[in-house]
Amino acid sequence: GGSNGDTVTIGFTGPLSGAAAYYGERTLQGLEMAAEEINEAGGFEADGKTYKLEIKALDDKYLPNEAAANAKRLVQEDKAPIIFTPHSGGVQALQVFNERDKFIIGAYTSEPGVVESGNELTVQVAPQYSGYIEPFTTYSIETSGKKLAMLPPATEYGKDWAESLQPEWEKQGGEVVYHSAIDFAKDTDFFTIITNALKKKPDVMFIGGASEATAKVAKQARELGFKGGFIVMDQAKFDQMKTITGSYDTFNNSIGVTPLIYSDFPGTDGFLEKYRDKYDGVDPSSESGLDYIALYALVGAMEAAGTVDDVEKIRSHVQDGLDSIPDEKKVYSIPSITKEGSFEIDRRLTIIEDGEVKEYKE
Amino acid sequence: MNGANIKKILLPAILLLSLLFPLVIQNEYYLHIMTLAFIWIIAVYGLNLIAGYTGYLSLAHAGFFAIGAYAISLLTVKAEMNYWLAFLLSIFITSIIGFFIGLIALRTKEHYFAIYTLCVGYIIYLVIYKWEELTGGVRGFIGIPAPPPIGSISFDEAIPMYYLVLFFLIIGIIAMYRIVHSLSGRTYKAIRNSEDLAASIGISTMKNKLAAFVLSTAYAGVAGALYASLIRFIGPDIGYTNIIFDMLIYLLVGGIGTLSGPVIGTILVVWVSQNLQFLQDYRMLIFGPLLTFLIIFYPKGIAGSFIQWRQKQKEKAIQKENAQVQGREAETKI
Amino acid sequence: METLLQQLFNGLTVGSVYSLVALGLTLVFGILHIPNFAHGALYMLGGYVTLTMMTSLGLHYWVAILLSMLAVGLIAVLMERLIFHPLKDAPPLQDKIAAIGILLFLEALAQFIWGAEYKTMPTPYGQVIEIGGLTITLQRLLIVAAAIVIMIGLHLFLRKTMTGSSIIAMAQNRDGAFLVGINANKVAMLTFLISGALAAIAASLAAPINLVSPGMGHLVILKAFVIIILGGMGSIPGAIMGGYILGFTESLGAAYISNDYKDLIAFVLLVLILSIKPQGLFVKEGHS
Amino acid sequence: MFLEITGLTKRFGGLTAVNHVDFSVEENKVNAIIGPNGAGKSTFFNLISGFHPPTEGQIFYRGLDITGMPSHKIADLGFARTFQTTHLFEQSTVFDNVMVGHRLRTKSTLVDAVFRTRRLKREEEKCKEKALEVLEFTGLSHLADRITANISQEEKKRTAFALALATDPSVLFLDEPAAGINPDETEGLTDLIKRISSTGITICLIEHKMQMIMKLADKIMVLNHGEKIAEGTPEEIQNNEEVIRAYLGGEAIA
Amino acid sequence: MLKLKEVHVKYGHYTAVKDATIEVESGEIIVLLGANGAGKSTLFRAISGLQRVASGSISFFDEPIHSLSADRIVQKGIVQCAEGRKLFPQMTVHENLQLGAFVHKRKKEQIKETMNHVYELFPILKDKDTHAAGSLSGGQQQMLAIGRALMAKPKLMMLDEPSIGLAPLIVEQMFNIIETINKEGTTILLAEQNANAALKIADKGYVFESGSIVLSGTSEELMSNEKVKKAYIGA
Ligand SMILES: Nc1ncnc2c1ncn2[C@@H]1O[C@H](COP(=O)(O)OP(=O)(O)OP(=O)(O)O)[C@@H](O)[C@H]1O
Ligand SMILES: Nc1ncnc2c1ncn2[C@@H]1O[C@H](COP(=O)(O)OP(=O)(O)OP(=O)(O)O)[C@@H](O)[C@H]1O
Ligand SMILES: [Mg+2]
Ligand SMILES: [Mg+2]
Repeated sequence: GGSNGDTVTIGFTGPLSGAAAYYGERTLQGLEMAAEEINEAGGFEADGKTYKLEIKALDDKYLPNEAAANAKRLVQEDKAPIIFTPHSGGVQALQVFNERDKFIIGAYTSEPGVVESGNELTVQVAPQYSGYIEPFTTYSIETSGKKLAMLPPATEYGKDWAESLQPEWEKQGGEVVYHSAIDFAKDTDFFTIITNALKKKPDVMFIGGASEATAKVAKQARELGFKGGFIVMDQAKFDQMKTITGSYDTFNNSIGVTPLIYSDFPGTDGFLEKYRDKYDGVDPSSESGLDYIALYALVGAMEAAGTVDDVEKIRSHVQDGLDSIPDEKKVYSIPSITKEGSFEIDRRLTIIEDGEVKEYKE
Repeated sequence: MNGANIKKILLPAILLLSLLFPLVIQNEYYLHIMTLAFIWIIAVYGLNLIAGYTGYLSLAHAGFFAIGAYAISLLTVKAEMNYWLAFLLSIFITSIIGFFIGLIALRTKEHYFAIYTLCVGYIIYLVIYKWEELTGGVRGFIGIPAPPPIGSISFDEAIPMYYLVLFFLIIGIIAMYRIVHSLSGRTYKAIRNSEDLAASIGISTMKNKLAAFVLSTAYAGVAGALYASLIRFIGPDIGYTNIIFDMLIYLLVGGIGTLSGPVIGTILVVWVSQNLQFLQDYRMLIFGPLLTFLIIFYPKGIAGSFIQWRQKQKEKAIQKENAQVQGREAETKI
Repeated sequence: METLLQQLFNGLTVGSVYSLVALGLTLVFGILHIPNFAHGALYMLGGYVTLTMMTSLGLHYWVAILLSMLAVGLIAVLMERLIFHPLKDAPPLQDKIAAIGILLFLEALAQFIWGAEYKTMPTPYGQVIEIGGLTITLQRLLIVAAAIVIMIGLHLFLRKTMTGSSIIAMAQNRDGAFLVGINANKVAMLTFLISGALAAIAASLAAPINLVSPGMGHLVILKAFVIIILGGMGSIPGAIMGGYILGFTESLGAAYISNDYKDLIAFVLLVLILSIKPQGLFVKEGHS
Repeated sequence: MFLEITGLTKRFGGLTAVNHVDFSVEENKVNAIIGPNGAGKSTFFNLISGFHPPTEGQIFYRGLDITGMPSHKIADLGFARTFQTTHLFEQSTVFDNVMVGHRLRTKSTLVDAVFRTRRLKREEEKCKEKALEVLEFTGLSHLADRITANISQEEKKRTAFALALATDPSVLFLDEPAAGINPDETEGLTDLIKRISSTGITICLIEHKMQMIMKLADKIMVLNHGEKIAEGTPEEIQNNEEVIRAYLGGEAIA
Repeated sequence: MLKLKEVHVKYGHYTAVKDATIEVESGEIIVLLGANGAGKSTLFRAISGLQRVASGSISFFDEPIHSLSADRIVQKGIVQCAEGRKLFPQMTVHENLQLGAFVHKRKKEQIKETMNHVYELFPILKDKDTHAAGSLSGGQQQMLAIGRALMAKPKLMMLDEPSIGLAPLIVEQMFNIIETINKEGTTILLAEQNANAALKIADKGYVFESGSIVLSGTSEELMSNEKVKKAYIGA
């Protein structure tokens, strides 16, 4: 790694084309917003020198080899000390050489493996959802019943979720009656799989994925006569799902993560505003928010470490970085980073009852 | 024969260039891209043997590439086998699977073969994608080792890996050169030109097609294994149809059914697409039409068009000769 | 039992979509002997165009579908003129690759215009009908009905009108077609127009029950290829039969074998068939 | 017996292209087959050379039953043929065309190719020599490096001969070798066939050009609608009423 | 009505027809003699616009047609009944005839009449009305091919070896029918190997050898020409 004149390049490699491009772009937007703000505020200071930020984004089509190539390029040509990537394939491909080539990976993935592998220079930005599992389970068993059908999206995030949900569900005396992934990219019709799930008479259904897709599944489940509640994976946002179904009634007795737009963290509103008028009115999603705050944290770390190229040193000051984030920037509140290197987030949960959005108190 | 001269000068030059490349270019990114390109070239040579020389367009080769990659990963990581043993074994496995698939697939012809293999490729992809216990499914496969160090040379360094891959590439090219110019090569071309005629002069088409197919899958296997050892992480995507499309693009741009085609096409396209990076998702907006029009106007690719042009020159020369000969005869008659 | 019925109906729905896509593919193949890999992209475009007409122009579902059929049909014609026509004498590999080139282009284009995220298409026919434990949404009835109507219409067009039969004639004997004064180019364009329109309506009918995205054509087109081999390349009844066979095997396979592996069914089916009959089912006798 | 055909029948769907034909090919002779278009002559060849499996009937070569053998095995036994519509590796040079012709007499495999074994070198030499020899014999040496697609119709016919000869055949099947070439060229081809025959290669010949047949044939069989309607010496055939009616036409004999 | 001037036709490098100059008057029957591969079909393909001429000109009623597309030429009234019949095998006899009238597809009435006429000429076709063309015998297929050509109401009909693979009897019928058609006012251009049969009904003839016209004259002249006898009347 290293610095280049008085601008520091923050690298990004992610899917900017193909099926996952939408997701990739949103993870990138957070970084770009944060960088702009920091630059407008006159950059940041490390070791008495002020630096400006430059985000350099490369498309990796969701492919690990492309990600590796991009990272090499970012390190070689731009001396990027930090490279963000929003998929575990990319992260794992980068972890092969990031310690040798000296750059920090900003990993937007929930895959626990990426930090458990003991990589010294990885910061896991995406929340480890483990904390959601327990309250989700408790609520659903209370309000709907013990039989769970799991229809996660056929993405690694979905699979990870399902796999950590199942033991908790059984621990609390529930029973998983059906488990099969929905592949939104491949399935022509979700009726088939939902029919199979309903055959098992579940009380609760675990669904997730992009909001539109998730809503579709919920809707068709209702059409096929499902009366129980949903556990909605955190990727989907109730507010966006509503636009598909028309009302919240479809999701009665469901629990999910509070959408960014309903969160009440100190920085949320400011962020919403900026984001909306930057991206003509579209609502931001958690990816953007988290990457946004992650960049603040890492810049803070560079300031605290007083260097922009000694990556070990920067990494060891991420906690200081987190502490230094001003309140008005706190889109989420992330009090700490584990010693393995993943952010720990204050989470907010939402339930829907009688067509109303309510906050769920654990 | 100016062709011979071109070869005499060009080949050593290129070889020297590829040998000096890492020393001249200190940029690891360029090295990495080159190394990857070489790996693709190996795979494309495999494709070229069956599609270019034997005339059977196999769309399953991304699948075989993936098989090679996953085989070595499983053997080294799960079975903790010695790397080079695993390397050989993974090539063997790929070829065996190739053998059995070829046995059936090669009974079909033309479009049927193309679509059949397309489906086989997709099956391979789906199996990798769904069979989590074995392949890790979407999560992919972590912790693949680099080739073990030979003496003090460690292959998780970029330069040694570059030379290792280059080594395999050169072997591959020499083997391919010899095959194409051997009786077997002529046999394959005969089959491509007309299977009936080939059969009528006593060539067992099935046996030869199968040999060509299996060897071509072996090439894909080698490429796959090297790929896994370079990137050290693999996901099911490497078996997806996009990859075979990429290979085909490399092959057609360079010139299908030519020896230099795979090298020219792959290196060119890989670098172009790296430099189109800034276009990101718009890349294909330019690349797709580019490809299509290249196909329309240069169906033989770069190498192919060149060879054709030289062939024309030769024909012209010969015809002129004959004309002169006849001319003289005419004079003598008078 | 209920489930079986439900699954059979689901199979019917999916099968209808498959058949429509396969029809367009098989028509083109019959005439020009091109496996048009870009057909999936046409399907995808069909979905997007209809969606845009409805959301941004606020047109009614059916109006939108009609316009989309027209638009995609014209794109298909353009494709024939610009790419396949110039390539008609090129070696067999080239047209395949060219088709792939178009596919990549059109997908990139779609993403450029509409973005990569999943979109959902509203439908005026959301109502749910319950018949003895069998759940049928109006939209699904619509898919099945429309498919059948279209197939009958197409059949009548091809069999009962001169223009239609000129397409079949072309497929059965190219030179013969020339000899009776059929204009090859017109037929080729007409065929692509129809094939594009079929793809568009298939997508527009299916979209409300799933999602619209740049990649939505991938698997559908692969399966369509499986179907036209099942049904014999260029055979119209074959394409329809094949479509429904696949639809049923999939939904039943998902129910009684494994949901995760149901996508394999189509391809395994094909591999088995070609292994037994290398020329595919229903191959015509070699006429002289 | 050299080559014995009994009750040979081929049906394509409804149509019977060859219908219970018995015929014995005489060694070292020129055996001609004539008959109207569509009579089944080419099909008859295709059956013997293993391109179509016969529907009924048997074929014995030196007592060995070769009925339904794959064509490459039959070629291996010493059968060679030319096709009615001259059929060559259009994109390769004349020399390369002829060179593969000797492939079936070689053993070398991929392995030999990769390691350039002595065997491969030896066999390649062998094929080259063979190619040069037959090109010489057919008078094509000067065309060796031409792309086959670009040579004249007559030269293509000769190349087809050369290719067939390169397989070291003991019997050679020629399907309308003189179609599409002018009388002088036909003369030339006739001589070539004579010379081939004189080297002890048995010849089966399909041809519409009567004067050529009459020059060459030792024995003629006439097919019509897949059935043998006559067999015998040229003289017998010329004066056979049915043949005249079915084929030679009206009061043809000049 | 039809004039060919110094027409050359090439397949790639290979010249299949060299410098052909032919003149056809209305109402005539003209025969082209020539062995296999002499270039007869190629010439026909060139006239029908299926094969571009490399050089030279073809004019129909003094209007150049060598650059028109095949369908336009059919509309002008030149219809070919090609070698190998070129029928639509999976279609019924009826459908085949229907399509024969493709260029008149608007004129439903006329189509009916012509079809009935064809059925009068070839009663066998009426019986086979609903059979697939592919299932017919060679002879019947040949009749269907001619019938289909007639459906277009041609001014000039080109028949490429109509006697191919037909029993002698049928060959005779075939030539009679050709004569009838001609009497009804259709000019005939006929390619044949079966020389004496053809010359019997023809007014004029041209002899092709490897692409060039080597001989031409009235059928009597040709009949009595030694070379022709030797080469094309056999023996
Ligand atoms: N593959 C095939 N499928 C169906 N019918 C066929 C096939 N091959 C030949 N035929 C038919 O068999 C009959 C005999 O054909 P064949 O080619 O043997 O005739 P031929 O005697 O060689 O005629 P020519 O002198 O024109 O070459 C013809 O009616 C032909 O249409
Ligand atoms: N599509 C083609 N490509 C290349 N050469 C061709 C093609 N068609 C015909 N030829 C050649 O052109 C020459 C003339 O062929 P053509 O069919 O016109 O002869 P023909 O007089 O009709 O013979 P036949 O009596 O067999 O019908 C032949 O040498 C033939 O080989
Ligand atoms: Mg024949
Ligand atoms: Mg002809």
